[in-house]
Amino acid sequence: MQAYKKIEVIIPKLESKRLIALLQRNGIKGYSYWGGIRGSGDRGLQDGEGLSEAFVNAYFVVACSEEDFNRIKEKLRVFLSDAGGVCMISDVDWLIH
Amino acid sequence: MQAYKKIEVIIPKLESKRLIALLQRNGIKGYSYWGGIRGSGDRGLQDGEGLSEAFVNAYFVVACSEEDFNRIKEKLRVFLSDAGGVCMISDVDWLIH
Amino acid sequence: MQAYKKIEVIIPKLESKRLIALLQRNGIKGYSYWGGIRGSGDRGLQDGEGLSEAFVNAYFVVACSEEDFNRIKEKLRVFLSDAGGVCMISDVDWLIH
Amino acid sequence: MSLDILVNNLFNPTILFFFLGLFAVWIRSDLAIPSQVSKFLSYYLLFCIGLKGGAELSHSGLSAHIFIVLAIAVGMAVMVPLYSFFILRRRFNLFDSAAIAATYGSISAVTFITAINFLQDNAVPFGGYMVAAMALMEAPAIIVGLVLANLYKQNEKQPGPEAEEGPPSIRMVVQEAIANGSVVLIMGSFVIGILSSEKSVATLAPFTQDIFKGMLAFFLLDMGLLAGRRLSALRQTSGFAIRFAVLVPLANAAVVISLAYLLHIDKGDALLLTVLCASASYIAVPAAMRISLPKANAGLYVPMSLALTFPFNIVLGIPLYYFILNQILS
Amino acid sequence: MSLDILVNNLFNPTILFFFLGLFAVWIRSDLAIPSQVSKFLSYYLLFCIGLKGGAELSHSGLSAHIFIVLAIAVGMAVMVPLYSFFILRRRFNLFDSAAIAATYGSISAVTFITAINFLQDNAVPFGGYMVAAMALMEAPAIIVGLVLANLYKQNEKQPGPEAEEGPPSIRMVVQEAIANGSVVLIMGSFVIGILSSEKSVATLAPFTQDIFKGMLAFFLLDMGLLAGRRLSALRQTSGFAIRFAVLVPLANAAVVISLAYLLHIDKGDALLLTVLCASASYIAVPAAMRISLPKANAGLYVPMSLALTFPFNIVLGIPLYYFILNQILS
Amino acid sequence: MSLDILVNNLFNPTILFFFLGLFAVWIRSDLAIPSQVSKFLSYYLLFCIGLKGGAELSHSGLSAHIFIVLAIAVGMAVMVPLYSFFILRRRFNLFDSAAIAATYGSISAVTFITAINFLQDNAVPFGGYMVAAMALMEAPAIIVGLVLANLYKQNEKQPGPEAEEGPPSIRMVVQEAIANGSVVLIMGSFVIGILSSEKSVATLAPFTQDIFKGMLAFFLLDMGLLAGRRLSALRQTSGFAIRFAVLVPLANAAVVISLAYLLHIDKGDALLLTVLCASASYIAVPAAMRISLPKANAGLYVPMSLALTFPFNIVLGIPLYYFILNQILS
Ligand SMILES: Nc1ncnc2c1ncn2[C@@H]1O[C@H](COP(=O)(O)O)[C@@H](O)[C@H]1O
Ligand SMILES: Nc1ncnc2c1ncn2[C@@H]1O[C@H](COP(=O)(O)O)[C@@H](O)[C@H]1O
Ligand SMILES: Nc1ncnc2c1ncn2[C@@H]1O[C@H](COP(=O)(O)O)[C@@H](O)[C@H]1O
Ligand code: NA
Ligand code: NA
Ligand code: NA
Repeated sequence: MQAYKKIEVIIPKLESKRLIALLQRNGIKGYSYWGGIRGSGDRGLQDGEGLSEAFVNAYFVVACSEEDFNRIKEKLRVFLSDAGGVCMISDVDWLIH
Repeated sequence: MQAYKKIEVIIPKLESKRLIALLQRNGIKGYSYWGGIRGSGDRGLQDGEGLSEAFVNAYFVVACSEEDFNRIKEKLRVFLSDAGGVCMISDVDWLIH
Repeated sequence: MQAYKKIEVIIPKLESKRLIALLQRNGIKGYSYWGGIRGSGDRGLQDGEGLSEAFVNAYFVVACSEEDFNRIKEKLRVFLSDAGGVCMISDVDWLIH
Repeated sequence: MSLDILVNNLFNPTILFFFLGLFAVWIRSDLAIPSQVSKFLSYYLLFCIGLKGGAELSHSGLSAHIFIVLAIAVGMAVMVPLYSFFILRRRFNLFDSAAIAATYGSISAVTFITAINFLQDNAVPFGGYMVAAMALMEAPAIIVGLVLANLYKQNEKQPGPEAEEGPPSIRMVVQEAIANGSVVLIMGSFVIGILSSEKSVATLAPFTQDIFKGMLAFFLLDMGLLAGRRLSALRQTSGFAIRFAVLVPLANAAVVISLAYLLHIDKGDALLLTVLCASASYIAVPAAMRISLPKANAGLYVPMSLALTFPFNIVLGIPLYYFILNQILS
Repeated sequence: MSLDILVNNLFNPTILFFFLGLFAVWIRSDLAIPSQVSKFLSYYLLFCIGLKGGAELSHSGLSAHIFIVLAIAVGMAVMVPLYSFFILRRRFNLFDSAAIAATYGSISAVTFITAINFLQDNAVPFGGYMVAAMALMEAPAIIVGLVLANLYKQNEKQPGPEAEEGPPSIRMVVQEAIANGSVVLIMGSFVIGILSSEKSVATLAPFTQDIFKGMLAFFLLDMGLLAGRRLSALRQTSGFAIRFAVLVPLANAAVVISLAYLLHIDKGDALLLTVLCASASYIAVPAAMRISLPKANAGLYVPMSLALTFPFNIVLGIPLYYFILNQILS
Repeated sequence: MSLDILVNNLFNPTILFFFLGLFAVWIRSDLAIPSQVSKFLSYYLLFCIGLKGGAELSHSGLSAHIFIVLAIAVGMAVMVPLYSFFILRRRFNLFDSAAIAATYGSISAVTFITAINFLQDNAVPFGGYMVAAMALMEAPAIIVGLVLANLYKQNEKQPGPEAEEGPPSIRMVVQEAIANGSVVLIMGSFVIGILSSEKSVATLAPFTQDIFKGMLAFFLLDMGLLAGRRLSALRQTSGFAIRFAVLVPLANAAVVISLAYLLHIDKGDALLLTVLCASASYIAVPAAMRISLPKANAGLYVPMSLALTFPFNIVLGIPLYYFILNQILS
């Protein structure tokens, strides 16, 4: 097992493309995400309703080395301050196979 | 970055409304959740099948201060002992933006 | 509250049945999972498209005792080396109810 | 003639698609109607049946006869869970008994729709107001079940000062049952059917009538898949549960058929009323029970109604009830 | 005669299903059309309307008249957000003003489709090219809104060297608005309608025409549910927003009706053009604004267009505009 | 006359909707048919085709001719992956070769359905039993592919005592392929079509026939979107893969057309058989390969079949094969 940083990001679903581009530009090759996230935060209620995906979030999980994390940390911050949302960092062990 | 508690709750989807009400009553403004969770636990298999949502769970993620957590901890416990489900607590860092 | 290991596994959705069977064979009774996970890793992009579920992942969350984890650790490794995917381990507190 | 009805019903493509669903589960096929589509199909059926019922009622008008039928409907919805509860208590715990009682007191909209399809195939007329009977029967059994569970409940740990985190009140559960999507949709469509002009309802017919049978066949395929998946849960069940799932519907049907005979109810209406009382809920009631009686075993009452009573009714029950009604009502 | 049109429209089942949706929300029913089905229904409607419009255009051919109508359409799509912006700035902040302006400059496809349904019910002909008018009106208002927001924006923290993480460029947003699914589908179907032989389009009619009204009724039920859920967000809103949501569409309608009178536009086309200008977007524009003006309050501009302007138009606006057009155009 | 067929096929709205899907991807539109709807559409098509095939077979009865066609079908499903494998091994690794071989030995139900639509447009009759031919061809190629991969596999690390965590057995994979949802649904509907009375199948016609073409057009739009999204994956691919994706289907078609000529197979049946052999799977086989040969590159075999062979067949292949068959069969 190996120590990794786990980054969890919750952002408006419509911003997903831009976040993926950000990750790719910065050499992060492994990530997962899914849509249909409802919730509430500073920008009000996201109830998942409507035809436009304007009120629904996406959830991203990225496991990466501490190094990778330090490289993108600042860029993530800039991105989030524009797009809104939440970013949580924690430590995980990666089961190598 | 700032230290937060991350609360993860898995409950029957039909109980979501009640959990959200509990959070709101207790001044927790930030939370996320999504449905379509299948799984197994003390109350048997939840296979996600059927028209009634009786066999499917929801997943809640709440990042909050330790203080907030301590305030709702006991209420969560009462709620869960009635509704069933699982609650996991861990430490995360919040990337402030 | 009680200390638990939280196991998170991201694998091709089509492998879900086999992972559930593995968990059950090894006496793990509590687990949750959901589909619709897109992402990228060593085996390329999983864009969630298509009628066959060949390009979509599933997300598993298992909270178990350290003991349980040690028992299945090696088996998980063998499974993942065949099926592909990611496994993250972390510590959580379980809110007992 | 009896056998004729049965065989015709069996070789009806809609019923055959139900069996295809069962078969697919049996051979472990991954055939599965996506959940959102399945919900849409069920809404579609309610939409059509409600609209048609309303349009027909606005055509035929009200009569004393209608109120008799509605009274029987509500009466049965109260009586069935009561007597079921006391039968069930001999074998099951309080929570399971109350939940199963509510399940069998309430109704299955899909069984009702299948019976309507059966009547149409056999060119038997029926009253549009039967839709209202169906809607009226949805909730009472839930109330009875919950009241029984609360009356007999003892030694339950009382919620302390955190009462608002505790279980929801009966009032809340009943209110949710009454406002449940299926009831609102069928009753709403029913009222719209009454309010709309005949001409405008007619312009909807290609959607509500022409493709109806195909949508029903597709939906019954899905029900077959669901029932098949729930069947395995019955293996651990006592023979008592299985007998209950067949005999209680038959008993309920016998009561309604007798009443129909005594009160000269029309053949079509009588069949639908019989089917409503003989059917058991597997959508609205489980959703209500999951919240209000979480300690009841959903792995018991859902398979009983969905994997036993439902197929029994659509395959054997409907033609059987019809055969009898046909004999005794001139 | 005026009242007739209004009452007929009100007791149209499609409109009644919209009210059923509102009602279901009001009684807190859990009735909800699954999101994927709702997307399919909206795509279905665009598919049919586009195809039909194309087929009709290939039938009737082009004319100078068509270009006048298209010019009015685009002109209004640019003017409406401009003047709306300056009205809105008196009460709202920059971002909300720009977003609401874009919302009201753009159009609502569902309102348009409901108007087409209205014309068909009243046997009034209209030109297939109106579909193109609709598609042309989707994007300009977004551009105007964003340009206004950028012109007046001050004191905004400039993105530093990490510019690529910053907000997306106007160009990107506009490009996405033009390529948005609804526009591509209706324009694509329109072109396919033009290219296909009359015979082959006719073989699609059971899908595109016969069941159309039923699908629309179902979809309006969903719109009622959506509008109902958004209504509550209006409680915190100022009366100014509410007045804006009714009066600006009326003003826009008045402008178009005058132009129609002056330029002798046919009754059917004039109604559709009026409805386009009087309607406000709640699908494409919110999606664009959510990304490009994230600081604008989506809890304000979406409820305004969806929960006020949309019902106003389909219930009162369409019959009203038609009544007036009917009087002034011979 | 050849060109006529081609042009008619090209300007068929169903085919045009496929191009609309490609176009939407090209301009980066967010147009996307929701996944559950797309699954429903594919099930709907199988449901209709199966039912129709069964009803027709129960009409026409069995004949020796039928068994010849079925034998060719199964024979080709075994031979194609065999010879493809050895061609592929010259350029690709073991796993990719086996997966591509299985892909091309198996069939594409959507291509088959598009060919049926083509025959109906041209009023050419065909046998209902062709549905059975299709179902029979689904699995053999998967077996052949997996057997080849296992025969030639060397140096593979043998799973130790934890064997049950290792890769699934061939038997399991094949069993899953046979019980896969599409096969079960089309064969089930086929059998139901045989068992049901002509009258009762006829009552389903508004659903299974009238709206069929519209649903197909919608589904081909989705296929266009899918194919378009997969197209980009081909940029990194060798020219060898691209040539394979066009030439092998042509070779397979040539073989079947020759057999049809020698054995006097009817025009309609011959076209369908040709299309089956010339088509490649992109639903069932990828699902099987993803599990049983996870080391094969799904980014290679899916785009080859979906983004090259599929469009080639529906746009050029079908009219071409038909033109030739039309010339050589009286
Ligand atoms: N404290 C939190 N815990 C969990 N999720 C949150 C929290 N705050 C915000 N979110 C999620 O992030 C989304 C965007 O947050 P915001 O930009 O603050 O509105 C919300 O809609 C929630 O889904
Ligand atoms: N140990 C566990 N790890 C992960 N999920 C669990 C665990 N136990 C229960 N769950 C989830 O919580 C739901 C409710 O649990 P229960 O009330 O124990 O049946 C289950 O259906 C699972 O989805
Ligand atoms: N570093 C990572 N962080 C998060 N998810 C990952 C990571 N690596 C892989 N994944 C997920 O695991 C799936 C399978 O990974 P792989 O077998 O490496 O292609 C990917 O499609 C992603 O969804
Ligand atoms: Na009943
Ligand atoms: Na407008
Ligand atoms: Na083939």
